[in-house]
Amino acid sequence: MKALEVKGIVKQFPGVLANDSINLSINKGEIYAIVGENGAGKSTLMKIIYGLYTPTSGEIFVFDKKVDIKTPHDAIGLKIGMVHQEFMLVARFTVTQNIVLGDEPSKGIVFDYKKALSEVKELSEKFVLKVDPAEKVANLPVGIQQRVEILKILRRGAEILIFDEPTAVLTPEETEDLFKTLMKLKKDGKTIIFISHKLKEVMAIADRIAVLRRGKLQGVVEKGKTSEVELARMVVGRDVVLKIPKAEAKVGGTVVSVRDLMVKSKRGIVGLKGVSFDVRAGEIVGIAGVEGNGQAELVNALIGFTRPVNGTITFDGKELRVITPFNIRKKGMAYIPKDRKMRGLVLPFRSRENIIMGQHTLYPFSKNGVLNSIEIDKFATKKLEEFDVRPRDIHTKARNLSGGNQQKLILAKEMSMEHKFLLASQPTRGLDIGAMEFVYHKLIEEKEKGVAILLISLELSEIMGLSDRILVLYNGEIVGETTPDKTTEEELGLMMLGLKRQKRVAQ
Amino acid sequence: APKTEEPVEETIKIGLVTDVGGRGDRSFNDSALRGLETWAGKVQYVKGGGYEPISDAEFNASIPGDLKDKNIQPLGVSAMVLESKDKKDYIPNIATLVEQEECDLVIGVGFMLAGAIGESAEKYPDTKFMLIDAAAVDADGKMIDPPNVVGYLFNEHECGFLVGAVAAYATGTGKVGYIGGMEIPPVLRYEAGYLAGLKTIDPSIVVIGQYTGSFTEPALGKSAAESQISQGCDVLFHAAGATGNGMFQSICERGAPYWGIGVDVDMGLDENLCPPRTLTSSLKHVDYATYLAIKSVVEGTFQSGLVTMTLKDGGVGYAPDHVADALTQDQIDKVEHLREMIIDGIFEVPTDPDDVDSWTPPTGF
Amino acid sequence: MKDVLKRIVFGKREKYWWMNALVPLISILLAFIVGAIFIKITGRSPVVAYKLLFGASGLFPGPYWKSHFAEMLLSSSMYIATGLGFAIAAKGGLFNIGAEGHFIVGGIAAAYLGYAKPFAGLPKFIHLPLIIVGVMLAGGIWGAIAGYLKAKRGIHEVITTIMLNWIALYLIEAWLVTGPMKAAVETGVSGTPYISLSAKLPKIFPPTRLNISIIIILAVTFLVWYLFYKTTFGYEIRTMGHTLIFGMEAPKAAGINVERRTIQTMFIAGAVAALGGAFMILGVLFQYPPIFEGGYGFDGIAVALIGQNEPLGVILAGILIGALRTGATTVQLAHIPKTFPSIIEGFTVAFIALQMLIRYWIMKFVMRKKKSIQSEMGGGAK
Amino acid sequence: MNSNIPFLNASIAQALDYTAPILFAALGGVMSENAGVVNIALEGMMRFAAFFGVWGSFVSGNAWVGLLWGVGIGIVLGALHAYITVKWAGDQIISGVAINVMAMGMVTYLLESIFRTTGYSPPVAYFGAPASKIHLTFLKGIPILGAFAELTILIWFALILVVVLHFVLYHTVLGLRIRAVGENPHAAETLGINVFKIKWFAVIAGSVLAAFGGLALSLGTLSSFTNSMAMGKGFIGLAAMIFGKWTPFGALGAILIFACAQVLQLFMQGTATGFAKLIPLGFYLSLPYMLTIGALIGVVGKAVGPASDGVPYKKES
Ligand SMILES: Nc1ncnc2c1ncn2[C@@H]1O[C@H](COP(=O)(O)OP(=O)(O)OP(=O)(O)O)[C@@H](O)[C@H]1O
Ligand SMILES: Nc1ncnc2c1ncn2[C@@H]1O[C@H](COP(=O)(O)OP(=O)(O)OP(=O)(O)O)[C@@H](O)[C@H]1O
Ligand SMILES: [Mg+2]
Ligand SMILES: [Mg+2]
Repeated sequence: MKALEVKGIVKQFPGVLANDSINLSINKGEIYAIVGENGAGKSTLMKIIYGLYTPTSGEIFVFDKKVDIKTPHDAIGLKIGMVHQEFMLVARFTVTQNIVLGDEPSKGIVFDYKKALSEVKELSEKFVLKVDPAEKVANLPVGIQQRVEILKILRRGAEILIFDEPTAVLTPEETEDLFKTLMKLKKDGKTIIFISHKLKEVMAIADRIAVLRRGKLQGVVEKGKTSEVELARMVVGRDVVLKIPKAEAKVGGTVVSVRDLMVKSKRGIVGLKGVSFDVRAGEIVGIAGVEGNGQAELVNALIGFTRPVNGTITFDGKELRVITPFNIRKKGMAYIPKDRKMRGLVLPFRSRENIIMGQHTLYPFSKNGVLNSIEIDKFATKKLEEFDVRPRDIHTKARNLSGGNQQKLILAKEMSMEHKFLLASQPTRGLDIGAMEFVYHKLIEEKEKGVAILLISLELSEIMGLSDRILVLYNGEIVGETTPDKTTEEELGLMMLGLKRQKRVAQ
Repeated sequence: APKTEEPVEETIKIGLVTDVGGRGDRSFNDSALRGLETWAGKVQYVKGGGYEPISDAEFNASIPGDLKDKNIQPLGVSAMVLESKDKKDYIPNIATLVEQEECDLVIGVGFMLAGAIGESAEKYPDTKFMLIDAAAVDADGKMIDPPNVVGYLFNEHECGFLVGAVAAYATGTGKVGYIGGMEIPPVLRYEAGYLAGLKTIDPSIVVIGQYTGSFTEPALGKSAAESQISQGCDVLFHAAGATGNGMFQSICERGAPYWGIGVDVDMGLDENLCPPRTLTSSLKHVDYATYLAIKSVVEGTFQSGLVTMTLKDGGVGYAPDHVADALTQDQIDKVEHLREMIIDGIFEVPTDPDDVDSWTPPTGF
Repeated sequence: MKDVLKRIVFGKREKYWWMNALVPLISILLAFIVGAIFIKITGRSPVVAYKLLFGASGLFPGPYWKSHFAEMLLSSSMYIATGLGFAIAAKGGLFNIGAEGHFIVGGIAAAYLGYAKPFAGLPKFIHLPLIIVGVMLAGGIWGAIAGYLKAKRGIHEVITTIMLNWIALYLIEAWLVTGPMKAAVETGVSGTPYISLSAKLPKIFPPTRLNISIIIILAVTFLVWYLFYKTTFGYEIRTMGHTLIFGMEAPKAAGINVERRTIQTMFIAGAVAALGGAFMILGVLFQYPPIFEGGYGFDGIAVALIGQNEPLGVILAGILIGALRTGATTVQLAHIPKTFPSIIEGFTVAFIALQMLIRYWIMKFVMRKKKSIQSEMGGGAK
Repeated sequence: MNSNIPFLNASIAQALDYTAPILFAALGGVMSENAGVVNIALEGMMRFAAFFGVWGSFVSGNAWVGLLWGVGIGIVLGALHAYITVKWAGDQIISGVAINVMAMGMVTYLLESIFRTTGYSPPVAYFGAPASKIHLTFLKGIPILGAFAELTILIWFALILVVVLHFVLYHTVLGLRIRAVGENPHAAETLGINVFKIKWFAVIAGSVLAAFGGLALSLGTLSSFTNSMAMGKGFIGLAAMIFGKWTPFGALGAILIFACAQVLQLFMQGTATGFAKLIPLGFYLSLPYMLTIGALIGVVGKAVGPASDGVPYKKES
């Protein structure tokens, strides 16, 4: 039986043909992956299926019946559920409130919160997705937030589950948990549509894989009859070297030196408990660790969002007493934030305006406080080309870029800014494989130019492949320091979970 | 302009510019409008616009008791009233009345128009102007006396004094209230007179006085009145325009033994306020002054300069309302005696509340 | 030439750039139509009303045109000032309800500097600029208080600007004007003393009282436009404008000093709105009267919104509202209440708010094909 | 000190009197903004309702009919605001300003057309008349509680509404959905909640509450409409709502601070002697406003509203 079929789906945005006559046919009980480069139209197609977008033309069949999905309400009625690329959660609500929202247990008009709590507890046990039903969502790590999302749709009896880049924000462990869940759901007979840029994951979990390129369906392959390399070629249209180029570090002087840094988290507890390390010119220092172990606090202290409780940060040999984003950037720091919407871009701004943010006060973009639009346009045109931001139009508003292209715009902005130190927090989040390769090259290039790089990533392969030294952050402390050739992903994984400690190498 | 009215050849046309308070304030502006529309024009304003004539009975009823002997008769003029939305509107409004409507006399209601009338008078020497509550000033703020402007001032402190005396006799608790709008000259004169009147009768009377900061918010007036009553005041006087309506509401809700004292017009006649508990009103006959000015134009006896309306000429006074119910005949006689003393110039009432402390009242009351 | 104009006026690259101009025009037109219906329903003649209103608005030639025109521009300069006060803050993501307060603070500062001794003796070419600077400083500081409380204490600017309006009102009218700044009793003037000759704005269109206020405000508007779109400072304010209300931190992360810019934005907003009050004192009233309720600050919000918070738009909207208000008192000749123009103003703003609908209509008209409208509009109706 | 009890009680009663209209407005804001729609038209809605209430009462001679008229205009204005901001995703501030400006013009226009005055309507039947008040005689004379012995029904209604609204927002299904829509309408929508319906409801309900604020002014405390009646009260309600962090009880607390300061101000002014007499009037009058800012600086701190408050919700296309 076909769980879902789409026929001739076309979606036209102003100036962009996001979906161009797409036909897909998905069997009941299979895990169906969709891959494709950034801006290929994956999210758009999913939003059409879920009733968030109206297609310009095309038909949808669910369980062999032609359907007209106008709103998510219709989709839910057809037992379609979706876990969105950006989570659809009410941050101030509890887990329970989020899960039962829209279908609440009640006594008359009164919301029966007790019953809801127990329902959620039951549900979470049934599907082996552990959550604390009474916790506020805002306080949860993304992995758990995703569980909430999944529980939400399962509670509504979804048979077709759509996951839009579910692993982009997950740690490897969380990804593994998710896969266990997906396999279990598959066993229960549910149909799963899975979007990812990580071809290894796709190969691990999918039954069939559809490839989208520039809005068109490139082809559908069975997992058994393809390989990562071939998939990669289908996605980007050329061969991709999946291996990260290795370059020897020509280490220079210390650029950033952190001593005994103690930082409070947003919730007021000490999230970073006295951390010391150096980053030297021409090296990449990787920070490995499960999210929520102090990365956010470290970043916030380094860019001056949070004032440390204790400890010092020395930049270029000078101790900085008060750090503000302004003065630290002036000293030569670039920062790739992990949350592009909150910290990376001004969404209603056009690409040309976004790309100079942070260096707008510098020549040639401005002189004596007066902006030079000709220079800005020239620069933006060049950078969009270099970083392959699509569409290439410098007047596109950031809001209308696909997730991956927004990320590329941020990279273009930050990496073209003059800097001695690059703080990169998950720089490849949401990037397609071609773009990822490009970013790796860029980082190596920077390092060779003598930039000191601090790389924070959940992606162990990224950390292992790029770093010259690796620091493991656990529970607000550095529990180990190592180099990629002296360790394995498994060992790192143990350290990240606090199960193994290692003496720091003297510097 | 639309030719909805009859030709204006023979009739004398009077223009009036209100201050921002506007029509319907139950006091100052309405008083001026009564002088123009009701008395001089013998018409009433109809909703939706325009005028309709009124009957003789209505005309007679509109004349308060203390003016019955002033021989107020319709003057057959036509009226044109422009309200102002903003202080900037005064001069253009006057210009419209002079240039477009060709009014013979233009009346500015309120001291706010002193500058506008002053400037316009110089610009339109052939038109006559009347200004209420102020002397005309020029663009440099200097008082001027152009030959085509008459200004009417009122001795509010004199009538304030008499209602103060009445209040002092009427209070049973020895505490009285005063509610002011804003600390502007006429209001301060009322306050000074009131305090002096109280002091004259009984220096030990406690006055709880409050300014609400507004002439247009009855809710604040009510709130001030409630506050004063709960502190033991039983006679309340206000000089706060429409804000004082709230005071009367408070009085009305409580009934006896509380008394309210009205301001500017005889509020004891205003069905919309609280006739049964209006002790008296300190009268300031803007209506009569307006009427007099119009009459002088109609009769060709217009004289420029400043006219001060006093107790002596009936321009200010106090209304009988319920005075006879609250005061003994002896007390009424004493108030009347004080009135005559002021008219005769035997003593002077202070015009500034700050001077009352050092002012020596006449004795024997 | 057309391209340059397009670029300046509409921001180039909009496919339907003319929409941005058409929508306000249609809004105004619709407002006049609805206003006419309202007048008709309440038993009056719309023809007479509009004849009087426009006849005295100063927009069209006719008898007394000169003085109406002058009065219109006098009003407009004040509306533009307060409108800009709102628009500047809005550009920075701040919701400034404080223009009313800035207006009166500007007024009292102008009055004081206009009459007080050390200044009053100065020659005009020193005295007047000095007053303007002083006024902008006073208004700016009053605005910056709200900016400071927002930036450093996180207190919502809506609360502070509302409260500061009242505080300004009472401190000025129930203290300064009736106390330390009261004119001497002998002069017979209530309110503050009159300003000296050297403080009066020079007239430019005799015999009317039109003065250079309109020129000043046009120059200021140009500077504001330049600031917004041509300078790094304006750029930073605009980054804030798109992020501040949503709690986004991109400008801050990019090294923009959001706190300082917030204070500065409110300073500028206050300074410009205060000019309106100064125009009133220096060009119309020549003193600060005991009661000075104008409502210019609140109307400024409407002006800014009709002008879509863009400098050029604010000028045009300011002229429109100025014209409506100038014609307003004259409609009373036909016994139509003077507040009638406010009704039109209200409807205009309402239709501006309904611009999605108007755009939809226009697109429907232009394309005559419903299917593609939604994708062209990129959202909205479904 | 027994003699002070009547004064104390009267002062509290007065503060409550002062509280009611602003409280209604603030609750209207709480209702609407929890669903993500900013309503700065509270002021204009109060003004409209204050007038229509008086009109209805004038025509019928019955305050309850006036109440109905006021509620009616509240519904109409709420529907207008919702039509603009919810149906057509119009800017909520612009729509609110439009209603405020219209209230300035239209109400005065109607006032003149109906009552032949531009400033003040004649008195009409109202809820504050001694006979119409709710008499709880047994409370009389008891300190503090005595203040509740003679309140108008509208004050009681306002106070009860605080509890009701709290219950609705935090303990009912509808409330959960309203808050979800205000926090993250996209999330709500993906769960099949009809975001538009909820917003329509919340905006209209909020407008009706604001209308009650106007009614409390014209038919509660006073018995007539005056042109400057709502002047600023709606905006103070807006400020109180933010001060109270968008919650019913928070708003009540904020307004009580303000109302008590107002009563205190009048009292201090009236009884000022010695040094206090030298303090200029302006300082007394601005005291409540300064205290509000002071309270925010000192105690309350940063207020964060519903996450999507003010953001027009557009269905993607
Ligand atoms: N609301 C919109 N308006 C205009 N263009 C849009 C809109 N949403 C998406 N697009 C464009 O449609 C195209 C497809 O976007 P979509 O988000 O589906 O890509 P995607 O395959 O999910 O990419 P990514 O891997 O980066 O998430 C992109 O070119 C994007 O710029
Ligand atoms: N006993 C209960 N019965 C029904 N619902 C409840 C109950 N307790 C809590 N809730 C639900 O939990 C939610 C939040 O609870 P509550 O109102 O106590 O505020 P809270 O989450 O503690 O937030 P805060 O303390 O930050 O204001 C509400 O939406 C309410 O519906
Ligand atoms: Mg996507
Ligand atoms: Mg993506």
